[in-house]
Amino acid sequence: MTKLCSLKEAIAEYVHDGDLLYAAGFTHLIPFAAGHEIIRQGRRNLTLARATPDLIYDQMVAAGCAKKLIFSYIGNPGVGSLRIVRSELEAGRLEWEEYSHFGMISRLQAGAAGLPFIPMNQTAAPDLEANNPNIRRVKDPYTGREVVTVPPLHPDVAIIHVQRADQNGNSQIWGILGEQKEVAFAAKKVIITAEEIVDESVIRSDPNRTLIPDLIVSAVCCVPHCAHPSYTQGYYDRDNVFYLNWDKITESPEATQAWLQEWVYGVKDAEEYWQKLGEETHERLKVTPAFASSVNYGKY
Amino acid sequence: MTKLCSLKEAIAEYVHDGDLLYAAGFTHLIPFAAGHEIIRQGRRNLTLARATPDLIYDQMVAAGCAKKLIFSYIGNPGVGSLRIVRSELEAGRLEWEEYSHFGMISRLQAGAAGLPFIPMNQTAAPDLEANNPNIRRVKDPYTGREVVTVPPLHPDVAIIHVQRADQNGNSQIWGILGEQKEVAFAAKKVIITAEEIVDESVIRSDPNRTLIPDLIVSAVCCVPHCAHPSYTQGYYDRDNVFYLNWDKITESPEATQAWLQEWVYGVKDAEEYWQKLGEETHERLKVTPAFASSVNYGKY
Amino acid sequence: MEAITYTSSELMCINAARLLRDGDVVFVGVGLPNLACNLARRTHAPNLQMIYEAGVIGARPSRLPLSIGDPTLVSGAASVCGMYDIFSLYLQRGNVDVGFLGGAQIDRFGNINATVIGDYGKPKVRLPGSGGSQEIAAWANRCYIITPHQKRRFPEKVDFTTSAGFLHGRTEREASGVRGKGPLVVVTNLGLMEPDENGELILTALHPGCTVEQVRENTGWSVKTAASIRQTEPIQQNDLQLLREELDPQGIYLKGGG
Amino acid sequence: MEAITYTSSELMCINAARLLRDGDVVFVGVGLPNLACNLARRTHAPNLQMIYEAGVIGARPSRLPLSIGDPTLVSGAASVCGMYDIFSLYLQRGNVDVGFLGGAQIDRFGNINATVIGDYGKPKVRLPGSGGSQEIAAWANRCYIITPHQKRRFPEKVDFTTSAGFLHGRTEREASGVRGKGPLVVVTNLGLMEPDENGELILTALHPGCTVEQVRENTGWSVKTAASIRQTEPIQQNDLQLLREELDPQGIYLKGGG
Repeated sequence: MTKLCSLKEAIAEYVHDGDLLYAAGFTHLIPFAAGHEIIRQGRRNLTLARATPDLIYDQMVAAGCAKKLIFSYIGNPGVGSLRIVRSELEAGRLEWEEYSHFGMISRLQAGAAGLPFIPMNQTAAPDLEANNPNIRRVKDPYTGREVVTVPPLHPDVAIIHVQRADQNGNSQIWGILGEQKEVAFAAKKVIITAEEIVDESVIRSDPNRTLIPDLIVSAVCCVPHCAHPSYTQGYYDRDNVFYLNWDKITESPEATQAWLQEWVYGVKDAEEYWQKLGEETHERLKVTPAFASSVNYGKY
Repeated sequence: MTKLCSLKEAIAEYVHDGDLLYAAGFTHLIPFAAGHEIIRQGRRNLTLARATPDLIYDQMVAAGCAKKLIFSYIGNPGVGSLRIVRSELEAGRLEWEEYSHFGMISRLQAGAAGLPFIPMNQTAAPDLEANNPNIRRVKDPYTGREVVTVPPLHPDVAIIHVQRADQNGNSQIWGILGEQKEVAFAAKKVIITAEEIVDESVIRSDPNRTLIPDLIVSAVCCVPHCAHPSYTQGYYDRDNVFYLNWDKITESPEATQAWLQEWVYGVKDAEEYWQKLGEETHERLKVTPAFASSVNYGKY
Repeated sequence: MEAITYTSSELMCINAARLLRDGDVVFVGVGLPNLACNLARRTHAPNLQMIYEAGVIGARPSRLPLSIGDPTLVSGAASVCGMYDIFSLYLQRGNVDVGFLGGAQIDRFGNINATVIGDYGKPKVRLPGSGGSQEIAAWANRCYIITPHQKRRFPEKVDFTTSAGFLHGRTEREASGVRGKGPLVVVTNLGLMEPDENGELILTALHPGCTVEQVRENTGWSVKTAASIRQTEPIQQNDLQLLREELDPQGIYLKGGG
Repeated sequence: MEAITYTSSELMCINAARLLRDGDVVFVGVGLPNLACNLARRTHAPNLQMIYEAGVIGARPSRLPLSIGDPTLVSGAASVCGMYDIFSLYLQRGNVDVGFLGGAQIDRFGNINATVIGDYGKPKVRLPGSGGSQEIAAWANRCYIITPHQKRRFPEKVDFTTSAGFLHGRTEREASGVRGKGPLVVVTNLGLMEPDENGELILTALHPGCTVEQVRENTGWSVKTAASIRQTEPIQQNDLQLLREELDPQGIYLKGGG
């Protein structure tokens, strides 16, 4: 049963105002094109969850899509602070819920595993726990010592970018895996954006590489270059220049809105956005191929 | 730092009388050659842990290596019962500790994750919990409902067979993964047996395929066909004929001991054992190659 | 036309296959359940998703697997994951529609014993144990049991509850809060038993030529019968052909009276 | 011979590299820690194992990663796993020897604030937050901090404890039962500070040309000094060469006064 549809259709059908959204990807495979489509479709009051909000949520917050942020590190990775998110938080205009990376990922692991909570060992750092009622304690029934707990996170919808998927949604990822698997299984609905849609025989020739199975996928969209300015291992490089530029752009609200006008509202889809980046950028982000050694599964 | 050594050396150095041993592998990649070497070296009073003891532990119990068994399913997979283990248990000559598969694997997951326990949802089946004091309960701090818990399992030594490893112990596995990763991280010492020792460039060309990193590995042994009569995906098939024969052999203690004499004590190592199996068996277990589709990581 | 003949195993296998719906995610065991699933996938349920406790998802076995960890389950599968993931991300999370169960004893309320006959500490007969069944019985949305109809297999009460049916009654299972609906059908060589409103297994259907008396004689409790007992659909030649010629050509699982 | 000149960043980076032992498993951050680790691996610690919170083990970056999730960390790495695994199987399990930490504030007992300046609910300055540091500070066997020596960075008490140092004293950390030994060295542009028996950071070494007065002026509490203050080894030309020509040719992290 094919689940192929356009990203526009997938967002229209599965992302609603007020939803808890998790656009997955730790630095790698961040589905920027999906964030831009959500901005174009004018979604509001979203709760945006990501370990690292990154530029994708800075842009969605700037566009007024967000009511609340759930995160564990708000920065422009390797550059500095996320100016929009930071100023909205400091101004008290954006609600937030905060964890350490491990606390955030443990919430996803609990959600994916169908557990009511996950224990974590103590860290002796008291302040986050004191400020977040979701972080609790339970006594280990074997040693009697207390462990810290977090509850499951079940996003209404997860958006996950992958290198390749078949039309049913069996998806393969390589390179940094971040929290992709946990988010997919924790979420109520999963939208897959893929660099390539391949025949199922490609996927089934290497089942150990399949991180996300079709049975939890709602929609599959073919979106080449979906991750720019983030990257897709083996397909194109991270656009560090853009990450540095964003820091300048967001120094002024006007420049930020102008950027959104030109690069999000001003283009119709990911393809037009990519073409607009131009030859020189395409060249700069090109990757020299380096292939994995062969693996023999055998015919049985 | 190479950790290459012979299987004989690895067993002599890392497996001691009284140890809690976990020879990993769910049907796939069961390190029979290591079990045979342990028998040849006459280890005693071992606590043998495996979700599925399989023939490897039936043989080790028959050889008098074991004091206790920790398991979740004792059968000859697809054939019937494990006659030796079963009769020893019925005769009260072998201690045991029992879980469901999920309980057993959860103990390994807790051990691997460095947690004092792992919660599981209730199953409403009361009897195993009533008979195993390691299975306890704790109240979920969010809903107030009870969840079932198991403590971590930390084997003194884990033996893990893999398709390929580099000399430092970075190991890659494909096909059924069973509990390999969890056992490796849960154990205090890890012995890797590999079908092939490859240059690290082979491993590093596909880091997502590496299930076990060198930093938790104590010894690396090159042992082709280590898994027979179990199998190694892509290298040789499962010897179902032997699994059926074992059911006959173990009908009599004499035949069982005779088999041990001929096939374990009577051979010096895995290579001699494999040669003794003969051409016809080698032919029967041959596998037609079927390769995974290529994956591009890119040069960065 | 001459009468179609078949073994009890073939009869149970085909009737089990009929319980599967297209698109079902099935936690498959070896033996008859594996055959039933493959038969369903080749006939009325082409989108059936077969997953195995070994950590295989969307398997398409090209040969009959002797063991539940056969390499043929992996070659051509959609995905492979570790055992912790298959039991947590799939089963515990609620992604499994159907589980197949079996055991040495199934009692009046569908509770299953696969652990011991006699006392647990000093077993008369030591059975294999739970494996995956304790969790499958609790968390799969629907469970089916395939077993020959014999008195010793259907005692009033199991010696050991390896997997929960309806415990002492439906309300008790419901109170436990487990997500699955429990054993919905027991397929035997005589007919089908299903839980009534109290969770007690009652005779609801007979296979062609089988009688209520046969069922009574071979059940360890005074089995109730449904107000109207259905007759199962006659066995079709094409199903037998698929089983015999493609799925179990050597008759490893189908020859036996099961 | 002419005097060797270097930036404070180069000075801190080289001194941080000296803290690493061959074979150490290091949880690496971007920036100076990444440079320090790569410098150590190219010099006295060829078997240094660099692992990254993104889930990369045994990375061998061939270029300077701007972000902690750069693709160059993956290409040629020994292994890649998910974030839940890197924090549980590696860090929580006790497989990490060294963690590098940084923050806007480090206090007298080595506690770190990377979360907020002012009140948490109404922050004057909202900082990035913990990321991986809360767990690294607790569970890595040894922790090192690299930071320029400035009064505002070294307050008597942090506004918010993002990561535990020695809390209000060594006994309090030990009582908490966390496995790691806590921050063992703070590397600044003036020298090194190390915890005394009470877990209070005291001046134990000065870089060539730096004085106790400079340290006093730039520390937010009346900093104690060790009985005998060591002088750090002079910077070697070959280390500078490696840093400038191979590890950070554009001087992205090294040009700055840090």
